Amino acid sequence: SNNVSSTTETSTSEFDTSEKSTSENRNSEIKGTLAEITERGKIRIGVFSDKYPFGYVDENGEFQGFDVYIARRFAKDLLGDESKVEFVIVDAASRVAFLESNKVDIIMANFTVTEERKQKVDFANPYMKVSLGIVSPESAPITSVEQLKGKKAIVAKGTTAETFLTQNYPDIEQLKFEQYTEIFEALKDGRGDAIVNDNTEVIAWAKKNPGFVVGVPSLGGQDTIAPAVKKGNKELLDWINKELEALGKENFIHQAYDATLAEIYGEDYKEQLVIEGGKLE
Amino acid sequence: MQNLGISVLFKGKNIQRLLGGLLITSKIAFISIIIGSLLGIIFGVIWTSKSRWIRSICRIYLELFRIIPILVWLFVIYFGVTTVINIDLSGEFVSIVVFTLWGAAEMGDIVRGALESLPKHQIESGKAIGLSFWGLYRYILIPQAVRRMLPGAINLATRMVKTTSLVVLIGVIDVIKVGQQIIEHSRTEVPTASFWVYGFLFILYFIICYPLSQLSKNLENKWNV
Amino acid sequence: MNLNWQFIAESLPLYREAAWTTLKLAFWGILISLIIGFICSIVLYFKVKGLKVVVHIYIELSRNTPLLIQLFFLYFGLTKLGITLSETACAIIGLSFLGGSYMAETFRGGLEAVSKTQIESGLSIGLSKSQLVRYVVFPQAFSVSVPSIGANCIFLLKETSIVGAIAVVDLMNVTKDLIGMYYQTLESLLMLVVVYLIMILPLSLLLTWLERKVRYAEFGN
Amino acid sequence: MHKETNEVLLEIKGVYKKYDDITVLEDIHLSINKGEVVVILGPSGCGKSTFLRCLNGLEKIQGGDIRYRNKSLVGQDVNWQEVRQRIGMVFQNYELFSHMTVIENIMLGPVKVQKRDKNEVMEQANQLLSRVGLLDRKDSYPRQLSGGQKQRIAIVRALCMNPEIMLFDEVTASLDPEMVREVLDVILGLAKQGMTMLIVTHELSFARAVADKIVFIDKGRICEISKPDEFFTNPKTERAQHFLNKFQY
Amino acid sequence: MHKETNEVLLEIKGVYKKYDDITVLEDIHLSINKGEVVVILGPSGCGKSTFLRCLNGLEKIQGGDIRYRNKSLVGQDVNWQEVRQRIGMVFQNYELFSHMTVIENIMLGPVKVQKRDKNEVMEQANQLLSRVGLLDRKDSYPRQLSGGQKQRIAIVRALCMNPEIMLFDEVTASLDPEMVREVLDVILGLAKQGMTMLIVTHELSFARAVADKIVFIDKGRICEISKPDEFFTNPKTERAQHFLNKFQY
Ligand SMILES: Nc1ncnc2c1ncn2[C@@H]1O[C@H](COP(=O)(O)OP(=O)(O)OP(=O)(O)O)[C@@H](O)[C@H]1O
Ligand SMILES: Nc1ncnc2c1ncn2[C@@H]1O[C@H](COP(=O)(O)OP(=O)(O)OP(=O)(O)O)[C@@H](O)[C@H]1O
Ligand SMILES: [Mg+2]
Ligand SMILES: [Mg+2]
Repeated sequence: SNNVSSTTETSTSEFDTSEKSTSENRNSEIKGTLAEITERGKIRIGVFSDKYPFGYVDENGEFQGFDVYIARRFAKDLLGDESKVEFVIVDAASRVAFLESNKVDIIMANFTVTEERKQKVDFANPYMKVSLGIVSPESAPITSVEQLKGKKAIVAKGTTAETFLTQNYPDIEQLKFEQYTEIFEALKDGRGDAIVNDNTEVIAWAKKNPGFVVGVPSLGGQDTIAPAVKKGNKELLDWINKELEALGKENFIHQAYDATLAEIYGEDYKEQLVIEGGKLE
Repeated sequence: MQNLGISVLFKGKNIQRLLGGLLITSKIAFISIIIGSLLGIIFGVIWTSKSRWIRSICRIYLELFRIIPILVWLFVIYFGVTTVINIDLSGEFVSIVVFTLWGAAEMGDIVRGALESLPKHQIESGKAIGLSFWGLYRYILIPQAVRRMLPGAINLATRMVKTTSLVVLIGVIDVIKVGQQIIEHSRTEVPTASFWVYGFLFILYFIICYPLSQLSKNLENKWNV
Repeated sequence: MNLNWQFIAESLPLYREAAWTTLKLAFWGILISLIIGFICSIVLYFKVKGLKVVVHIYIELSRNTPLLIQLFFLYFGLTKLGITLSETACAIIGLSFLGGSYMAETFRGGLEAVSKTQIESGLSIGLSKSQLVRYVVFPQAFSVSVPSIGANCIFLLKETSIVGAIAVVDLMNVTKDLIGMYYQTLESLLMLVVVYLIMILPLSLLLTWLERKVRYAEFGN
Repeated sequence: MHKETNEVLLEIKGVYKKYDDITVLEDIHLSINKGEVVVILGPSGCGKSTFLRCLNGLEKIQGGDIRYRNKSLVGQDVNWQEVRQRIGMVFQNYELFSHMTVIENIMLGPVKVQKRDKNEVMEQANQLLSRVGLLDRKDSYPRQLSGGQKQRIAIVRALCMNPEIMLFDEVTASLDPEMVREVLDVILGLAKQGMTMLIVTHELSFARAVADKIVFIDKGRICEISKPDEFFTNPKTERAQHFLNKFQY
Repeated sequence: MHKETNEVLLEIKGVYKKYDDITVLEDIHLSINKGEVVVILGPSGCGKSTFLRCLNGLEKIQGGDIRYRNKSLVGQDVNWQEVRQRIGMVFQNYELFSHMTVIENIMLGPVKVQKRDKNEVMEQANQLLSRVGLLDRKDSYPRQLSGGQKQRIAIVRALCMNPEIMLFDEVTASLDPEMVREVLDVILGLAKQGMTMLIVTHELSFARAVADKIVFIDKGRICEISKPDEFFTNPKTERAQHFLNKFQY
């Protein structure tokens, strides 16, 4: 077991972004800077590849979705061409590691801002709001989160819903799946009593699936989703914030909504979701 | 509805994408199997050393890969080691490295077992015709060991092929991930996509692994007796 | 080392529970695998007509496809046919389905390793077929297969890490979860490795011991 | 050798044995009296082992009849398990059960097959073991014994079933010369006590010493049945002559 | 046997061999002339095999000296690879390389070790093979051969390196009696051609026929070195007498 711990020991500084390790690693620190990105001619952005409609790959193998749409614009404004972005697929569990190890410059993978995460990465200003919703079968509707106590809630791993329930309702049993398809499948199969997920998602799904109702359309506080950069990469962070501000002037995030989400969620949710200019009203 | 389901496979470049994912899966698996086997042979030979020290070190190396999940190795090497020594390696490369090291460890064990099971007098009669240490291994021991270790080696190979699905964690898109992307993308339109995609994947894996296990059976029969 | 000890202490109960789940799955998975493997190897060894083909198909399917997909079919697929099994049940069945074929091959190898002369000498002292199998063939086959049975057990124990895909909270699942929620990557991975170590090391030692114990059949006579 | 009687124990009448198309035994006639020691000689591959195996039901015959105490051993309804308790057999390769100790090996048959009392069997086993000089190896595993020791145990195992006839198939063929002596001495001892035996061996001087009757087989046929002295000094057939020459330099 | 000369090829002077604490060979003195055939006899475990293995460098010795053509074979700087090309050895277990055909087995040493021309070696191999009557089995694999055939090939393999001395360690011990003859005939042939040989065997009549000199070893010591006729009719030591008795019934 000596060997085991020593292997992981070597990588301590990488997983643990204390000030000490960042100052030690000046060399690698440079990597995410604007100058470095410009020199490279490509910006690397971490996105999901299977979270339709936020970050996914379409049938032609192209990255698409809300996050991707905005990311492309970042590339265009920074490097002059929206093709100058390299998308790196990330996983809920590896989002921070990708940033910390300089494998990507920005993470835009539906990354909800939380206190824990703030200690690991620097979030820019948000571009989207989320709140949670609960969908359940009409025959046994769940109309408040308290009703779920002693029952099974279906969630998707790495989502805000999971964190929310774990922290606020530890006595609700969770059934956690990797993929969205699976949570819906599981609810249909009666594997749990309700799905807790982003409300946009559950509302859109309930619309298409008769027999299910959104008993709780909005749950808990409102969370925001924002781009994240490696801790200490202030230069890039400032650039993103300025960029978001500039984009706000042309209502770009609304455009992004129209282009990617409207089809699924409809017009109704636009204002509930979009944050323009990086500022909550 | 079912017709609609299977159509998912043929939409856009989906088939190509799946096959592309399969190519990556196979590439990682086969490169690692080949290099891992070669390293494994060297490792196995070293392992047959009489020195207690060398034997213990070899054992520890194997146990490291037996006990620590491959996922952890991928994580540690991709995110940890490459940043410590400050080189940027692609996820695919790291996957190949980890799978190769794993393959070498397990293969080394198989080779050791095969070498140790060889009758002692094969070594002696090799020596008796004046073969050098290396000649002995090259002409006599390794060729014979290879025959004995084949079933185990192919078993390992199919396990490696099947384990490649872990590499998505470090950003490599293997065939299962492509499948999941397709399923998720079509989830609103084609809720049965998962059945068809996973069914297709099931067949793809079978097509890769089955010939391997048949090959091992045939060679086993051929070299037996 | 800069470990977040508080985090480790807080997630310890989660790991304890997950380790228990993993062990439970592995235990049942291995046990049922042994039974399936045993039955299949007998069918193959005695070349039972009809069943032989079934067993062959089962073995090839199970060995040559990933457990992940097998689990999806069990979990989501069977439900469509009206059979709903719990997560744990699916996980155990999946593991047994996979493990059964590995064990079958192992046992078959052991049975085939029992030499013809041993069988003939059993016959020549008047043993009946069933006595022969019980007193001579099985004990020898078992002792020959023990090392590979051991390897299979460790393989199955580690293979439980896949069952997170159908929402079973095993060790790997908890680890990925914690990383995804709190990003205490180092701590989580470390705990994962330590728990696996605690589980596999004794198992490995136990198997080495067992191997030595049943080595009586080594070198034939 | 000594107590030969006129009671016929085993009678072989025109036995044929084929493997697929190849005839391995052809029209074999032989009768063995109680107490008689018959040694079978013949070149390699002539069918000696096959002949013994037929007598013990390990091979089916394709023609002729084998009668043990005037009951036929041919056909579907032969209870071979019972016959094998009466006709013991020891093979060339020390075929002790490798996962059992010496005493377990010996007791398996009497206790499990013959359902005899454990203590009684144990006593007999001890007696037999001490007769072959191996009482102290009772709890050893086969792998801890030399080849000669293993063969002596195999003989004890067969004897402990109280058989009426013993078949020995080249029991010394894979032994070192000194161990050969150990084993043959045991068989000589059995002969002195009047055990009926059929022995296949290549030890000509032993054959000469132990046999009441020598049967020479070549190419699946019995060529010659003679008294030992006659056979070795003055073989009737040319084939036997040729065979004996091979052992002279 | 025939062409014995006075040229000493191999000289063994006071050799000691120990395994850990157990002394297996003690103060062995022996010299072998070119063309001489020496047969080593002795009970099982007396150290015969060990002795041959020491001559071939398969075992290290703990004392004394072995000189081949007056060059010492003791110490760190002996090039055993070279020595082994001059001193061929054949073992009890047919140790052909099981993954190679007969001809590949034979050619491996000459071509890979001695770097000789393939065609030339092939020619010699064919010649040797036809001498032992196995030219037609050239492309067979060992598993397709009988024990006797395998041993003859093993002898050819050793001969094809053109050794000056051949060591034979119970090469017929695991063979059927008829195959014994095949193999011993080949060795007899070599003796007639004047090959220098050291032979361990249990075939006493063969030993008597082939040997120029019999060396009797017991408990790791040489007890007696005699001419064969002398040894068999009138052994000097009691131990040898006892040993010879074991082969009489
Ligand atoms: N299972 C088998 N199938 C086909 N042929 C066989 C089989 N067993 C033996 N034979 C053939 O039958 C013949 C007689 O074999 P058997 O073993 O009885 O000879 P043997 O006299 O005992 O020879 P040895 O002295 O070598 O033991 C041989 O030609 C052999 O090749
Ligand atoms: N590797 C070894 N380690 C320890 N003792 C050994 C080893 N090899 C042989 N011996 C012992 O050395 C002694 C001589 O063995 P050796 O094989 O030379 O006898 P042998 O005369 O060839 O007997 P046999 O006729 O049975 O072949 C034996 O007592 C044996 O137990
Ligand atoms: Mg035979
Ligand atoms: Mg020896």
